[in-house]
Amino acid sequence: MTHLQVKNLSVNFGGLKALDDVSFSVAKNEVFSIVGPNGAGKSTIFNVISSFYKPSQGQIFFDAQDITATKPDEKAKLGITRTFQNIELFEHSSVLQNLLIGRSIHNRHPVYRQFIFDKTVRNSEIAHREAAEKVIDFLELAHYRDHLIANLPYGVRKKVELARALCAEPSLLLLDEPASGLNPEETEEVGHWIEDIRHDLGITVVMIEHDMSLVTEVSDRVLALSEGKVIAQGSAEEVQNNANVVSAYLGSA
Amino acid sequence: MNISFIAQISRFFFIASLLFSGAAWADRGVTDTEILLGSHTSLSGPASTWGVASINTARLLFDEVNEAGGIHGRKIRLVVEDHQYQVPLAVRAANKLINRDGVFAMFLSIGTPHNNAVLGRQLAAGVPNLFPITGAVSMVEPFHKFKFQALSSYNQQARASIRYFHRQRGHKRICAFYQDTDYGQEIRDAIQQEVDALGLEIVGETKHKPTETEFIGAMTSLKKANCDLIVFGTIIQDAILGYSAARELGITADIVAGQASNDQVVASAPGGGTEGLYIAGGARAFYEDTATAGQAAFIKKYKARYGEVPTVATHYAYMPTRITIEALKKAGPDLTTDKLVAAIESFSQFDDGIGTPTHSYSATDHSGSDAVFLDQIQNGRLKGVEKRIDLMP
Amino acid sequence: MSETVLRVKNLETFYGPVMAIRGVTLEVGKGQIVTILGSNGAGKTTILKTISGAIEPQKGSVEFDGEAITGMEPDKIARAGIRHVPEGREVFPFLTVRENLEVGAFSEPDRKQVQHQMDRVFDFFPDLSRLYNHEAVYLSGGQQQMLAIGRALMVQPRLMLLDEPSLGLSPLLVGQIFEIIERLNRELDMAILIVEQNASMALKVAQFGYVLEVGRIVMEGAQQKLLDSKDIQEFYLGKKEESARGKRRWKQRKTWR
Amino acid sequence: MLEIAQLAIIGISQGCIYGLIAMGFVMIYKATEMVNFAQGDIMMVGTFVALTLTTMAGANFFIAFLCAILIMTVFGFLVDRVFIRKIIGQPQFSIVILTISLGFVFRSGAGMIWGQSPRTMETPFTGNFVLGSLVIGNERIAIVVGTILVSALLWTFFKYSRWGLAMQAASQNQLAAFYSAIPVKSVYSMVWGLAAAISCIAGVLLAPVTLVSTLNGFFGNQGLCRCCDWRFWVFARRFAGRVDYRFGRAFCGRLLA
Amino acid sequence: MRVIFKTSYLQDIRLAKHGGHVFWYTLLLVTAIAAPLLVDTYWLNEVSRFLIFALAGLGLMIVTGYTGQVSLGHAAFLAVGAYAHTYFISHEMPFVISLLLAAFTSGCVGLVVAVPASRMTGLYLAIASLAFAIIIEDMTIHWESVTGGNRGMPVPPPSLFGYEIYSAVEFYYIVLAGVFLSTILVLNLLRAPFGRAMLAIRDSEISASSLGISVARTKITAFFISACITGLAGGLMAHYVQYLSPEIFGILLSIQLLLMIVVGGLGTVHGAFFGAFLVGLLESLISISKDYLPGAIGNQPGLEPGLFGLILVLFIIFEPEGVYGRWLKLRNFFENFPFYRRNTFKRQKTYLRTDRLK
Repeated sequence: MTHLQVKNLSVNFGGLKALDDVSFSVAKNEVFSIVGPNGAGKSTIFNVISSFYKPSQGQIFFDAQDITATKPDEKAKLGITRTFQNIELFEHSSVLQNLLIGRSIHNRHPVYRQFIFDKTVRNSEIAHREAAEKVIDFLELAHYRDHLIANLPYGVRKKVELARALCAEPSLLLLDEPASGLNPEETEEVGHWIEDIRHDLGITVVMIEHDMSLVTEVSDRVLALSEGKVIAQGSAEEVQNNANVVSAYLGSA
Repeated sequence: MNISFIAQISRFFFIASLLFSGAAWADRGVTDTEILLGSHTSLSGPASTWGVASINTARLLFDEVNEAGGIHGRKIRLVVEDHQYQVPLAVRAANKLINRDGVFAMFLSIGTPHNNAVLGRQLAAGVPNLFPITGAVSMVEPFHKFKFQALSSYNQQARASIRYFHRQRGHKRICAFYQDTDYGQEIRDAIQQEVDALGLEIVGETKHKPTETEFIGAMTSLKKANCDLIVFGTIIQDAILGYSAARELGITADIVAGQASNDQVVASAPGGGTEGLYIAGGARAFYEDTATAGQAAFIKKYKARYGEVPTVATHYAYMPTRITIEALKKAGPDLTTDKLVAAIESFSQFDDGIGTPTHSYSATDHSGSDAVFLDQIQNGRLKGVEKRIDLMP
Repeated sequence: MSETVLRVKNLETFYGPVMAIRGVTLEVGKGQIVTILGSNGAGKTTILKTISGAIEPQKGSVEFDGEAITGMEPDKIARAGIRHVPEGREVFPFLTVRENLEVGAFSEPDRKQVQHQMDRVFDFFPDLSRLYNHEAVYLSGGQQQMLAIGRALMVQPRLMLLDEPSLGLSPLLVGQIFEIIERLNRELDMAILIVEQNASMALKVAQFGYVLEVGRIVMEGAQQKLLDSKDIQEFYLGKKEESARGKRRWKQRKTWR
Repeated sequence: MLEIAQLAIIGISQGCIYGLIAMGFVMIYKATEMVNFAQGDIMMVGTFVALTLTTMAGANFFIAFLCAILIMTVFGFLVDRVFIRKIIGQPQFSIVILTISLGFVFRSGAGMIWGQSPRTMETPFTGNFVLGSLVIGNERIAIVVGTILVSALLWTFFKYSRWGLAMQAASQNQLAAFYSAIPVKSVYSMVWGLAAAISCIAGVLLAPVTLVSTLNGFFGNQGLCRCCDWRFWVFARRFAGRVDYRFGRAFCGRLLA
Repeated sequence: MRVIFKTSYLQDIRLAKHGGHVFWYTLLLVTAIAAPLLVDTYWLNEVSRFLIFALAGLGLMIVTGYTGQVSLGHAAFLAVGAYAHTYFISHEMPFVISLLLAAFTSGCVGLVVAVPASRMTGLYLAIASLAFAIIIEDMTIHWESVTGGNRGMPVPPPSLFGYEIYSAVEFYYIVLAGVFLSTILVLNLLRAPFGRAMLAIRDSEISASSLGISVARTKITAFFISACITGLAGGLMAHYVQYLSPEIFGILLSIQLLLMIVVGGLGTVHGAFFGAFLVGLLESLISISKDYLPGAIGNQPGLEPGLFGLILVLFIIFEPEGVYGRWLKLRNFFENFPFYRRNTFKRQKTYLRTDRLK
């Protein structure tokens, strides 16, 4: 069953084609990877999916619903969350606070009730914390729970960002270079988490990644982009052996 | 903890606090060796010209009295708080003067809104408001036995000048050029009252922000109104700029400003830009070379201490300070506010010796003078045109 | 290695309370190309910035031509002969190409000499002479990168620090840039320290390399030694033996069901 | 017709005043991204310095004016050296508070030195320029001419001098400027010095219009605030726009009448 | 560092995180309630003033400290609150209702600004808010039927259930109650999802919206709440100054509010209080100490603002993060003693790049 479908997507930045007629679809509970050289337009795809950029052409469907023009915050409510290439955490808050912000879409109380902080708000706060604790447990962040983000090392921040996205309990998770900057051991862990996220939580994962070993290990299908165009699509192996991909991205080493 | 307990506690605090505040009132501001006066004024910020000059004058005269042994053995101490012409700071200053320093009276406080904001508490605490530096009517009206004013009010000055020009020169087309502030409003109200009284009307008016520097537009519209007389509700900068703009545009109407524009800086504006401007004020400028004996003595003392020639702004303070000193003397050794009030009320035709119009008070009239002078700027100096143009019926 | 141009000893740098560099020691020989490999966030950029004075080190020393330059202001270090071409092509966007290059020659008061240097830069980057009067903001990524390198060449630096010169460039341009880097090294006898994620490229031109992980140097060696290393091949060159990873799944992490 | 010409000149001169005050402000903002709330007060100090030189030293007006500009350049330079440099890199808010507080200090200091009463300054720009029945105050002409001169000088400085280029570079990208051996900190001090000098010129040209008092700082700042509607920020960048606006206002006054 | 063993989620949610908190804040509250017994009328009035400013600062803190929107025009909301409240009670409206309604009015005026402001950032927003403050100032001058124009308008004394309040003590309790309740409400909000949403927007709008937070709506709501609280402070301030005139609520007051929260420490409730008390106390102490200086110095015109400015200059240079920042450092020092590392709070150099490219 198709979960996310991108149809003929094009994006222009002042005459420059960042994306040129890109189409792909992602099935439910699949791990789908996008690879390609820097500047090929991978992050642009994510930014269009989460509505930070407007496409000049094309549509995006989520569960058969056209979400091309939906606002970014509405998308989160539909069940799409993401991480960022350059880690966009809330620097001056603790890890727990960050995760609780991840729960934003599950808050239904009007502001005046939050002022009064009555029993229902209190109970839902407890529920948010329970949910957050589960994620903390899952990603082994207990040690850092009350640390300020600004004081955390890079690897942990990446983890926190993943955790924050999970707190929203999405059905589609967009990961922008989850393993960049991580050492090989951490990268391997990321691989396990992605598998767990997919198997245990039933979340569909779309990921942008440079680390081909990680891509190969976890993805069901891979899409290769270069200069805004799709140059190959298929299983990891197929893509890796594609001549275009080798010349444009992997190099002939 | 139950409700009645809280009620008891708060009642306890309330009574205790009454005791505290009551205790402070008994011999406020007067000890065997000292009389404490307070002033909240503008030593910096807008109006600091008047603030500094008036406080300088008061200090000069008080120190003289103190050096001569004080009044009935008591020295006068003036505590000055700088409110920088900001109302909240004036309230803070008054709180300090009234509740911490426990001043005997408030003296030479500056600014209409500032005095208004402070007056309620001050009068409730039984602290007289002596001679605030503002010509606003609200400083004496409604009548309160603790409110005293020296010199004529802005209202009297503006009305008297209109009546003078109407009666003496037949001016009928009256225009108004004033600041969009409480001060300007005061002038505007006075003009309205006077034209109503004379059966005329205001044929043209413009208002401006105190910081504005460009009055060609405003003056153009007044020129169209073809005024005979333009009454200025200006202070210093806008008096100069407004006047020179009017003359540049070829307006030939007579232009008269009030006490607030009465400053040597206006008279000696660069390039003689203010030549011909009339000033209707409550006190008159004097110059070293033409001074009377009393004036010369004051100029000498002032210059010796502050290195400057006294400005017209010092008049705001000279007469009030003299009255206060004499009243404190007259009130006798057991000084109370009631005695001070009675002493001031007893003055009639009080002369300060430097040419300020004489002041008279009574139990029903706390504004000391209705005198209005008319001066004109000639050759960079203020020259007397009419000795008195007081608002006579 | 003959003569040493740059000697970094036991460098430690903090970002707030976080230690970004944990005791790094490295050397660059005269006329040598040296590369630092490492993943994003490993601290490569921090090392370069510390060398060029943009970041203050906590501990350790940096020596250039035998003289300590630790903690000096960045402009003084630049004057001493180290030019840093920062990551992300930090050109002056609203200055023209010519002005950008002139700024690069700020420390050179002799106008003739400036003109001479500019001609040489155009010799290396013919593209730039064509764009002489264009504001830098309108240049493409590759042209901006060339301008950034050209700006550093306006004085004759004895050491150039290159931070991710291939970032965001098409493979073709990457090839060109690295060719020029080799030429610079060869023709001007300039020592170059390159930080690169594109390890295969970097190792092609570098004679010596260091591998940095989480602020520490974990491996160092000459070009061939690194190219032969299995770990380098696997982690930095993208080659790997089949299914090596599956077997090494070292821990069954199923705490959360 | 005559009236319109007169209004036009007055409008232009008024615009030039704001332009001159704004120029110092915008220079600092653009070069260092700092909002300088003390700009008006620096102008006030400059005017007093000029006043003191003309009245006390009895010097020729133009010599005194020149000296005042020099003194204020040093003053601005020192303000940066002593205060501003200490908190470079701190949050913008700290700088806002610092400059507001410095404004307090300057105002108070000026009050203590020169007194709180307004003074008049004798300038050669008195009298009127008469052309037929068109009468224009000489001080207005001085303002316009002064502004044009200052603008031209600044333009030349930025366009053709090494330091002017360095200032532009430092404003566009500090780090890259450092890497190009530009002593950015000294450049900043120079920017402050230059801004103070411009303020001094503005203050002296303004003196016949506003008198000289400690409140001139308020005037400067409030003048800025008053013209801080939308137009200001659009026009501050292109200084000419300022002129349009004041021009428009002078006309509005007439048309509404 | 104090290590707290958490056994229940409520421990994180509670306002007081541990016994120490409970003890100190109870002590603070008791001291505040007993203040009339402890200090004389002068200091009581001063504390009332500090509290009113703290409340106004708290309002500003919500937009500037928490949501990250700079406002240079918050005195306008003080003005709206003050005038509205005075207008209402002059028209026989009961005190408490009038105060609440004034706060609400101020909030609604805030909405008018907030909608366009939600699309602006940084300096542009600051300038826009300044322009707005000027508009409100002009309105207080020209809407004479309501505001009394330049003539100003007297503020009737507060009256609770027919009992008119004149004394400093009673006024102090009214202010204290207002400040206490507002602070509790704000603290509640800050521990609720909305408070986190504000922080999220301040730190990263992009990431907040990707997590389902509507940036515009949150900013507008925050502005509304901020304007309400500042408006409430305005209502109380009306009684403090007792006579309203347009001059009270000028740009200087806005700047002073901003100054207070920056000095106090941005982004904390503590900061609003620290700032108001520190700045207020500084003013009081300068004016008191001036009386003890020799006349030649103490009587110098312009001394007070000069000293005030100088102390702030030194303060900002040595502690750019405000009192709260200093407080955290001190606490950190004692908690980690003797293992405190000097560099914990050391900043690396930062470099600017033009924002014309954005």
